[in-house]
Amino acid sequence: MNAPLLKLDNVTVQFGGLKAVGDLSFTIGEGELIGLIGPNGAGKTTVFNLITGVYEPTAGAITFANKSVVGHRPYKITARGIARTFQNIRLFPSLSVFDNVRTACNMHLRHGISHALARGPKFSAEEREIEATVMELLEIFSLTAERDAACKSLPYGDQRRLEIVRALATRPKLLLLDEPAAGMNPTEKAELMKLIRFTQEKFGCAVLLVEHDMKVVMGICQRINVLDYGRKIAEGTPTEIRNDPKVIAAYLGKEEE
Amino acid sequence: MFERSKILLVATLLTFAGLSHFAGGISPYYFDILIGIGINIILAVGLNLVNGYTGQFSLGHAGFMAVGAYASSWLTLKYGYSMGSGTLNTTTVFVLALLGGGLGAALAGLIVGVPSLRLKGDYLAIVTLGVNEISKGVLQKAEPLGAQRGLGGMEQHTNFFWTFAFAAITIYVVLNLVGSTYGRGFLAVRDDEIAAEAMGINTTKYKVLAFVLAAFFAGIAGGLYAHFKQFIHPEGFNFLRSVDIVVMVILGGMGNTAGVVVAATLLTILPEFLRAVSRYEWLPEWLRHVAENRMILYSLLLIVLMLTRPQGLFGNFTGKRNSKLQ
Amino acid sequence: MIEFIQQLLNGLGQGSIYALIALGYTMVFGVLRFINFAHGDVFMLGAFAGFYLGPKTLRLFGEGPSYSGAFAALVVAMVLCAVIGIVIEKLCYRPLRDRPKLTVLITAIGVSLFLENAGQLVFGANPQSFPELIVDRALEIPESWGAISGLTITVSQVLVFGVTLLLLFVLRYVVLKTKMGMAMRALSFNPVAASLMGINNDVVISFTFGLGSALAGAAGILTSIQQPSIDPLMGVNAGLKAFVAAVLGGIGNLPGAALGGLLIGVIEALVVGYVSPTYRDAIVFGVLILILIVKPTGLLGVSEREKV
Amino acid sequence: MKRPLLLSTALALLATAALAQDEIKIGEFASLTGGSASFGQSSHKGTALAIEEINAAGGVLGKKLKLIAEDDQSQAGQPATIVRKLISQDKVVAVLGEVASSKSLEAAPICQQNKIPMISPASTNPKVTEVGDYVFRICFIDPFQGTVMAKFAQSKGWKKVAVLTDVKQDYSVGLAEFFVKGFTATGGEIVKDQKYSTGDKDFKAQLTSIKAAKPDAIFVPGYYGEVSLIGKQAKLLGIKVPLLGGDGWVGDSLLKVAGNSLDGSFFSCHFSADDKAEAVQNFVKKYKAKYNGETPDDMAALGYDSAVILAEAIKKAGTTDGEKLRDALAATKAHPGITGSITLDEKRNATKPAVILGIGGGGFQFVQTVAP
Repeated sequence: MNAPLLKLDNVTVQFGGLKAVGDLSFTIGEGELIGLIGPNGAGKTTVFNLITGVYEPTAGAITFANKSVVGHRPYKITARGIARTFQNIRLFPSLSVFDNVRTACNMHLRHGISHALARGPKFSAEEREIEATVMELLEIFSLTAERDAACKSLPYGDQRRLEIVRALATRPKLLLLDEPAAGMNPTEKAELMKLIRFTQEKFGCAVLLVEHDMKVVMGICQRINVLDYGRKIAEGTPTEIRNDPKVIAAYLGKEEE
Repeated sequence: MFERSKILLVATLLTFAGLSHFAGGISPYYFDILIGIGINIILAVGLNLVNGYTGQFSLGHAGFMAVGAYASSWLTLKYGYSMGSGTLNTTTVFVLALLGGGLGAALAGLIVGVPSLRLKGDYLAIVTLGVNEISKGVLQKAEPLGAQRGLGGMEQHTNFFWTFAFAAITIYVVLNLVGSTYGRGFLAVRDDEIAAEAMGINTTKYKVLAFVLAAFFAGIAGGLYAHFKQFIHPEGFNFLRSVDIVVMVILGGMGNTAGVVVAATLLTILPEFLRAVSRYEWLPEWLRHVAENRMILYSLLLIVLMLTRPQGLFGNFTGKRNSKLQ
Repeated sequence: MIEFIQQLLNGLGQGSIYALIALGYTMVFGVLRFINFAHGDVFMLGAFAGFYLGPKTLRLFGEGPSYSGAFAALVVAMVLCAVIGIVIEKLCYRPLRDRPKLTVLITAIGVSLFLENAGQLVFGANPQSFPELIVDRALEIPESWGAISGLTITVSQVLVFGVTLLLLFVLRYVVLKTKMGMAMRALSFNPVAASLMGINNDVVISFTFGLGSALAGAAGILTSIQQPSIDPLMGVNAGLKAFVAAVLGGIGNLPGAALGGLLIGVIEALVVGYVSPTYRDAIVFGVLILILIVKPTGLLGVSEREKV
Repeated sequence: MKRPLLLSTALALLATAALAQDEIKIGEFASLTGGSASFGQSSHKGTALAIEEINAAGGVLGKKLKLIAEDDQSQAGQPATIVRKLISQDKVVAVLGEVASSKSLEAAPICQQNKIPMISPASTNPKVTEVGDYVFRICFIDPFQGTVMAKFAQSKGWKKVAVLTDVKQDYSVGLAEFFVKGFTATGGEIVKDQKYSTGDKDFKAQLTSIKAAKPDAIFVPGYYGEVSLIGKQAKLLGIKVPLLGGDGWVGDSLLKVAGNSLDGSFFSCHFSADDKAEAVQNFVKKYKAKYNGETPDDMAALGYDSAVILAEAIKKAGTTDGEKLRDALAATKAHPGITGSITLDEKRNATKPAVILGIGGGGFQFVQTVAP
């Protein structure tokens, strides 16, 4: 096996006196679909924020494609090929569905401000190219009909899907999904699982999935990491995790300390 | 291949050039108001890029106007009259001086923007207000620029064409920028900085860019102002002037360029309109008296407007429009 | 050296005025997260309350200046300003509670311009002479105290400093020990949670405005005792400086506002005494910008981490 | 909104045009609201009183004068707009204003270009009348007043003087500059040079360092609003030497605020409301009657004089033609104004005596007149 795509090595982050994540290590290989689960407040979203540069780890190393991402601004990390969605949806509320996705194409622009102002043929060609890309993505996630709708007006499930589309528009090698199934009904969830697997295959990107719904996680993930109080308590295939007494204890609550 | 907005710009400029020939015929008073409208459009549309489209709150726009006014005046006073027999005519010197003033203001915007744009909301407002005060203080002390005595002696180069040509260019730049994929970054920064960063947008770069561009246009507006009024004074670029421009942006609807243009026009006319109202002898005494106290009326208008139409007279920008590519 | 100490004392006197006004800014920011730009003008109204009502309160306690009369004027101005503050909030800010901060800020600027211009119309634009509430004189410092005897300390300076300290202690008590104070703190911590806990946010916000405005009213009287020339625009500069003080100390933080006020007062006195008053405003704002850039939350403020 | 404005203004113009034959229009721009409103209102009141009196006495050239006063809100940019309006819309024959030099400097080029005479009642910056030959002033300029006080200080035998300047007022800076020049030229020493800004309330910092320098007197060429507080605080700080100042000291509230703290101080000015001269007392009486018992200050007296001088010049010229009016104004000689005998020199500045007043006993005492 090649060197892993993403590698967390003894990562710790401390907020004031609180250790939100402690000595966390795990890896994700190219094209893998990995789950990250744990009870509420276990530090899953914090892990996302560490990987994407929103927070900086107090100790430890995070490497992506053999290069450290620690200390880089989030936009630079995105440019290296990590994209994410947010637990509490963060679309651009005043922009249309189309523009939300289009904005994510921003970093791949070959032409800058001067072309935007001069509006020459190169500019028009590139804008058409972006339009085609965006429309293709919307098509895959069947959001074409909503292209001009205000993103706020979309149903909840569609907003989650739109966030995934937007993240994919940055052409990531690794996609971080933060509770994509939250608020979805069983049918939508089933569809989402299909979509995630499809995404992984079609775009060839690895996926790190934080999700509360065990059916979703167990159903699609190749391997699962379990966090509790910021520490990793288990790692393994869905079957292994399902039978791990530590995981069960963490989820059901320990009898007595 | 001709882009629609480009054709429109050229057509507008040509129309202004044509109209400019008739501008001499109108009353100097109306001409003064007209130039005031043009200058305020440049200021407000520029500031709208920062306060409206990028969601940052600058409260010191008059400071950049001052930089442009003083820089361009210094340039024309120093080089304008020695060019008589030289290769450049006075109009060229004037336009170069305007651009120089704009660049000076842009530089000031860069120096102020880089450190202070890390701050958000109210903090940014107070820092920009502070910079406004500091620049005023420095000008009051700057002997070569007349210090607290003010700077005069500039010739009246500002005319209808140059004022409205620059207004048209400002509108063209702002609209074309925010309409492009590149410029959607400004809106993304306004809507959600963290999400914007996660989409690979360098939020700092966009904020500074918006700030520098707005400062540039404020500098141009300052130069036009200085070469119209022919006398400038540090007090003319105070906090109240900055508030005026912010009010135009808010009244027009943040991030709504057309609305801001209308608001800038209305707010420039309003005081002169009230001046006229206070003279009508057939109006009831109390009404004329109210019109005389324009500042009280202005402040009340501001409060009532915010209470009843906080989105501005013409509403905010919403995502429904402009989502198609040109 | 004596001169330096004298400058420090002068700065502290002016600084306590800034501190009192800054507290109002900071309290309102604490509960509503917005800058009440009209606060400096409430300070001006406090001074004019003293101008019109001071002679009347003096008469209650006999002829001529008296401390009890001055104290009565102080209380009257504080109550009046509290009412004005509450009314302003009710009429102008409450309907905008859920609107963007910017809308409220512009409204506040509107209120400020209104009070200033209406003040010019009603009170007249010319500076007015503030009635003599107490007899101000320099305190005699015995020669035997050595070098310190060269200092000049006036009755009004002592009074201003003393009353400011007293008000700070009262405020501290109100915020830390009373139910209302607890509600204020809860509200500033998390408005939604506070209202879920049965706190009536409207009442608390009204109370906060009242309290802050009362302090501004007190500052109006105190400053006029020291400098008995008042005019409708006196709140502009004082308000701006106090606001800078609040941000400097960490806006939303009460001890920070007091500290910021005193610091601004001292910095001003030193700049004026040793550099040049031309640079006073520039240096005050320069210090502010520097602090904000190095520590954006101000001297005593605590940063709020945005939830992602 | 724009069209109705144009339309209604045009209508209003038509309506007034009918009356235009029997009146002469005079424009005035002043800061009636905003930061400098206290000066603007005073000069406007003086001007309005003068126009009223002239009309009561039958007007000029058989016509009534009509004063069109516009408020510039103390804002830069406004004077130019207003003066353009006065000249092009109202067709005024002359313009009166402003107190602040920075406002006059904005209006002057426009009056000059339109060949409409402009008289500033109180702008002391030398540059104002340098704009062109249509721009006049009826107050003495900074060099004169500064020099007068320097001479006065010398005659009192003071050797060491401290200076406290208002840096926001070019008036104050100008006076200080010429005072220092005059005083040091003849062997005097400036022991401390301190500054403050208009609107300041606390001067203890400056006064503390002035006190440390032990001067014989302190020159404070500011406006009365601040000077009254400076006097009060100087006394509190134990400064016993006299304060010296200029015409900016004159104001209704100077002694009300300062109490007896300025006793023993001196200042130069244009006029004194306590002057026993009949013309002055008449003016004071009429002013008080018209404005609720308010005592006129320098600005009011200068505003009054500016209007009277203009009316006299129109009479002399026998026409309202700009060029002839300018010549008549330029020929003003020994005009017996409220602020003294006024002669306009070839630079269109007023040559007139300054009055030095002393403070004591709750009022001003006449000390001496210094002829130019």
